Amino acid sequence: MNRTVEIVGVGWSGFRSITPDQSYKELIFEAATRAYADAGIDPRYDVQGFVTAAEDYHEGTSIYDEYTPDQLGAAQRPMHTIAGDGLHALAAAYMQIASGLMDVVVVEAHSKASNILSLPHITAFAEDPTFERPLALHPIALAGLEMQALINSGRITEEECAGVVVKNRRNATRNPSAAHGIEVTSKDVLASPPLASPLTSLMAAPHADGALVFVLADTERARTLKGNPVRVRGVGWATDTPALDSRDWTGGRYARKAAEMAYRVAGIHTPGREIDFAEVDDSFAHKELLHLEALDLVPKGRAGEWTLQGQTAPSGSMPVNISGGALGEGSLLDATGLSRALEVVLQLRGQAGPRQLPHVTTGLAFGWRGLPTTVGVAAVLSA
Amino acid sequence: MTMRRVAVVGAGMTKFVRRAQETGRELAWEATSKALESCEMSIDQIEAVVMGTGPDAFDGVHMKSEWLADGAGAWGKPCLRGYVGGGTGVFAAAQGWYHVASGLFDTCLVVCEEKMSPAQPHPQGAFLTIFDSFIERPLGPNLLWIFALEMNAYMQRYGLRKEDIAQVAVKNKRNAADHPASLLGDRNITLKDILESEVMAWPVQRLDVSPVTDGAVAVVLAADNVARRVTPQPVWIEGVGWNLDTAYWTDRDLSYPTYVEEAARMAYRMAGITEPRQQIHIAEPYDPFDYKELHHLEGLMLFPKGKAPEATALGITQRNGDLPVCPSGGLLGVGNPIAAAGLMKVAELFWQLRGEAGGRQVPGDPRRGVAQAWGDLMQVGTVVVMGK
Amino acid sequence: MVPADRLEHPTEARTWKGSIPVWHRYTAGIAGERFLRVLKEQGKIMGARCGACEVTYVPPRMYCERCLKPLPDASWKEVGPRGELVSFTRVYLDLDGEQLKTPRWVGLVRLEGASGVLLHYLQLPEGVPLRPGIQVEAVLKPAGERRGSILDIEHWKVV
Amino acid sequence: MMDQWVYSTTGLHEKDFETGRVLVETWKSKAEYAWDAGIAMGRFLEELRCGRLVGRRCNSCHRVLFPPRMFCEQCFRPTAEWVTLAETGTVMTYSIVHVRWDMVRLNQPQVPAVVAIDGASQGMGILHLLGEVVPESVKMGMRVQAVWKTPEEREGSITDIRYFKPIS
Repeated sequence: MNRTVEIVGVGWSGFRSITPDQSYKELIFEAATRAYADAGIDPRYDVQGFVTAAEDYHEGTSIYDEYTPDQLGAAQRPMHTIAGDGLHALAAAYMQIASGLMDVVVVEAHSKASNILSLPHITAFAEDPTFERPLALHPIALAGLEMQALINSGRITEEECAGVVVKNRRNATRNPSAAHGIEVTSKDVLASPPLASPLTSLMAAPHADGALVFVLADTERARTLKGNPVRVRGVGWATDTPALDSRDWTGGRYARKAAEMAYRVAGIHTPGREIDFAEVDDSFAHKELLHLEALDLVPKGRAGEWTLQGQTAPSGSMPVNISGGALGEGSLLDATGLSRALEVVLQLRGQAGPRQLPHVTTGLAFGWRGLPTTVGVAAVLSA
Repeated sequence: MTMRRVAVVGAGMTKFVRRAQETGRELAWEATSKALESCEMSIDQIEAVVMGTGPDAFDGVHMKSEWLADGAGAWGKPCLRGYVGGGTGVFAAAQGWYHVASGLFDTCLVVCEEKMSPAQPHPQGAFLTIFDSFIERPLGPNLLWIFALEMNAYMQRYGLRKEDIAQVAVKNKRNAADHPASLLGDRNITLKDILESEVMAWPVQRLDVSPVTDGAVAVVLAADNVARRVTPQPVWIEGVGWNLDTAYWTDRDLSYPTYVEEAARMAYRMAGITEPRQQIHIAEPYDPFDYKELHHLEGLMLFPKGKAPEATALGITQRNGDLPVCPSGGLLGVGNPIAAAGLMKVAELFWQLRGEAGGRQVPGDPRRGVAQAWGDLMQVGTVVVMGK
Repeated sequence: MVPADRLEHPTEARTWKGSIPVWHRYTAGIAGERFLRVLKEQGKIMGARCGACEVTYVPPRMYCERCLKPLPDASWKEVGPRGELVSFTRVYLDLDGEQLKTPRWVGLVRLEGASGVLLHYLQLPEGVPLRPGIQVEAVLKPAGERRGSILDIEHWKVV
Repeated sequence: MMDQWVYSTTGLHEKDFETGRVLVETWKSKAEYAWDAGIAMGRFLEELRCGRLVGRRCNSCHRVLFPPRMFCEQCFRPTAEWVTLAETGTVMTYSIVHVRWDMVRLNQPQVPAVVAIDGASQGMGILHLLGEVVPESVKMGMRVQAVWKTPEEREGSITDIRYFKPIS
C-alpha cells in the first residue's frame, strides 16, 4: 500500500421521506458546507479532487454528472462521477489519494428518491431486456425469490427476518437523522401487507431523501487539519453476475468477495473478533442476515439466531445497524452505502449521541447496489 | 512522492457498426477477449475491471455497467464505472491508472462499451434530457444546439470559415479508410462533400458530425513489474488529467475549452511535459464534430488559440505531418460509440507507439502521444499521456 | 413573497415534472437469437456448456462468464423441459406499485441439464402444497403462436 | 499488426428489423419525475410568472449570478440577495436549426441562442429562442428583449417568455 487514507470530515442533510424545501443542489450544498466546516477546509483551495456517486435514471437526467460540480465547490476542478454506490465513490477517492495523485478528495452521494414517480419501472429497467423484462414483473419479485431461496436452504426464517425489522426500526428512533424510526413488533411485521411472499411490506426499506459529503485525506495531510480523523483501513468491492441463472442466490458471493478484499487490504484475519460493530445493507430484512454471514461477522447459519438473541442489538456482541439501517433511516438509493459509513464514522468518533456504543475502535460498512444487481462494496474504518 | 508506474500491455476492440446484432454484454466480451488475447493473458490474471459507458438511455438499461459486467470479465471481481459523459472513454484509462497506481491492484482491465442503436425513435433522443430540467428542457433543445452554439462562438471569435473546419472531417474520414474497425472511412471524400452536406444546425452540417455507432474497446493495464513480464513493449501511462467546469454553461465563454487546458496541465505536470508541441509526437483529440478537434488541439496547448485551423491547412496534422492528429481516423471516421470511441484513441496510441498500426502507422519513431476526450455540457476534459 | 434563503410555507414549494421520453428496441444478441429461434421453431430449450468450468448456461451465452472463453455452437445442448423448483414467490404488485387483482406466482427452476435457474411464471393446480424441489415442466405456447421470445414459454407447471 | 485484435462484429441494416430477419424485444420505459425546484429555481419560476427575470448577488465576488442559485460556485458560499434584472440582453452565440431532436426536418428553422441578460454579471445568460427575426440577419452581439406571454397565459415557466426579439 502506498499511503494511508483518513476520513477527516463528514456532513449530511436529511434524511426525510420528502424534501420539498430544497432542490438537490441546495440539499447537497448544505451537506457539503457542513462537511467542509467539520474538516476545516475550503473546497476552492484545499481539495484536489471530487467524486460523486449517482445514476442517470435516479436523477431523471441523462449524463447527470454535468450537474455535480457547483454545489460542491468543484467547478473547474478534477471531478468525476461513479455510477455506483457512495461507498464505490469513497473507494475511488481512496485510490486517488493512495496513488499519490491527490492529498484531499471529496466524496458526495445523495438521494431525491421522492422525486421519482415511477421507481419500480426504473428498477425493472435494470433487468435483462430479452430474458427478464418481458415478464413485466415488479422487481420486488426478485427479493421475494431470494428470501424464499434462503428459507428453503434452511438458513433463515420469517421470524428472524421480522427480528431484523424490529431491531433496526427501533434503533432508528434514537437516530435524529432517521426518517423511519418506529416501534413495531414481530407480529406487526409478519402481518403487514405482502409484497412478494414471504416478503412483507415492513421487511422492505422505505425510501428517503438526503445528501452526504465526506472529506478524505492522506494521513500526513490529515495531521494538519482539525477534525478527528477516522482511518480507512480497507476497501473492497465485487460483482457476482448480472445473470439470474448463474448468480449465487443463497451465498452472497458479491458480499463475500467484497469483504475478502476489504479485510485483505485492512489486514483483518478474524473479522468477528477484530470488528466491533457493523453497518450492513438491509434494503430487505433477509439481506442483513445474508450479508452478516457472507461478511464472516457471524457464524454460517447463525445470523437469524443471533438476531433473535439480541447479539446484533446495540447491547449485543456484534451490534448491527445501530443507525437504523436502510429499514430505519430509509433507503437513499445511490447514497445508501455511504450512509452506512456515516454511522461508523460517528460511532468511532464518539459522536453518536444517545445510540453511542462504548469503546468501539473498528467498524465495517457494507453496501449493496440494490435490485436486480449482485454488487457489493465494503469499507473497514478504525478510530 | 514517486508514483507507481503503470503500462498498457494489451488492447482489443469490436468493429464499429451502425447497428450491432450483439447485445451490449456481447460487445463488451468481444473487445475484452481480444484485448486479453493480444497480451496472452487469461481473465484469472486480471484483478480489477474498470467499466466506461455512456448514458443508460442509449443501451436502454438502467445501471448498465452492472448488466454489462459479465461480458467485461467482472465475474467475482471488483468492477467500477466512472462516468463523465463523452469524456468517459479516455477517463476510463485514467481511472484504470489510479486503480493500479493505488497499489490495490497489479492488473486492471479497462472496458468501454456503447450501444446507441437501441434508443428509439432516434438515439439523439437520449440527449433530450441532458439539459437542465427546469429552464432548458421545456424549450425542446437537442444536442446539435449546443454544438452549433459552441462552434459558432469559436468561428466568430477567430474569424474562421467552414472550409477551415471541414478539412478536419476530410482528413479523419480519409485516415479511417485504413482502420479495420472503421464505420465511415472514405479515401475519396473531399472538402466539397462536407461543405455540400445537409445543413442541420448552422454552422453544423451532416458531414461535420460523427455517426451514431455501436462498439466496444478494451485495454489491459499492468504495474511496472507485471508489465515487463507480459510484454517487451509496454506503453507507459505517463500522465493523467481530468477537469469538470461549471454546469452553468450559458455563463461561460464557449470559444475556448478552459477545462481541457486544465486537464492537460494536470496530465503534463505528471508527465513532466513543459513544451507540449515539442514533446508530444501524436495527438488523438476528441473529434465528435470536426471543429472539436481544432478546439481541443488548442485546449491541449499544441497550437495557439485560433491557430489549429491554419496548422491543419498546412498539413501539419496529416498522418505524415509534423504532428499527426487522429491518425486512427477519429470519431468522424472510425465511428462514435461514445465511451468506446474515447478508449479507441488510447488503443490507437498503444498501437502507434508499438509500431503496430499497419496502414495507419505514422512515420518516424513516435515516442509519446496524448489522447483526450470531452463531454457533458461542453464542460469536461479528460487527458492521458502515453509514452514508450 | 418568497424569503431570501429558505422557504417559509409549504405553499411556496414548487415542483417541475418531466420524463425521459425514449423507448428501446433490443436485439437478442448472437447467442440469444439462436436460443429463441430454436425455442420458436423446434420448441426446445437450449443451454451452452463450458466444459472447463463445468457450467451449463441457460439461456446460453456467447462466452463463459468465468473463463471468458467462447461457447461455440458445438457446446450447445438441449436442457429440460423438466426441472426442479428452486424458489418461488407470489407477487402482489404490478409495475406501477399497485395491488394486482390476482397476485401472480413466479418460480426459479433448475432445468434438467442446467447449472443455474430460469425465471418464469408458475401455474399452481389447486391444493398442491408448494415446496422446493418439486418437479415442474415448461409449458410452451403452440408452435403457431411462438414469436421467438422468452414468452414463448407460457409458464412452469407442476408435474 | 493490430488488425487481428479487431473482432468481426455483426452489423445489421434497418431492413433486417423491418423484415423480421432479427428478433427484437421493445420496451417503453416509464421514467417520470417531479423535481423539487427548491429555493432558487422556485423563486426564479415564480418571478417569470410575474414577468420578471431575477438573479442572485454574491457578496464575496460581487457577481450577480444568472440563472440564480443559492450558492456561488466560485466562492463556495451562500449568495446574499435577489436582484431584479432587465428583460433585455445580448446574443452571445446562436444557431439556425433545421432539424428536430429526432433528426426530422423542420419547416421553419429555429434560432436558439445564448442571451446574456442586462443587469447580470458580464456574460451570464440563458438558453432561449429568438423570434421576429430573419435567421440570416442574426449577429453575435445583437441586442434583444424578452417577448412575454400574457399574464393569464403564464404558468411560472421558462416558456412564459415566448422568445427574445431584436430591439429595433
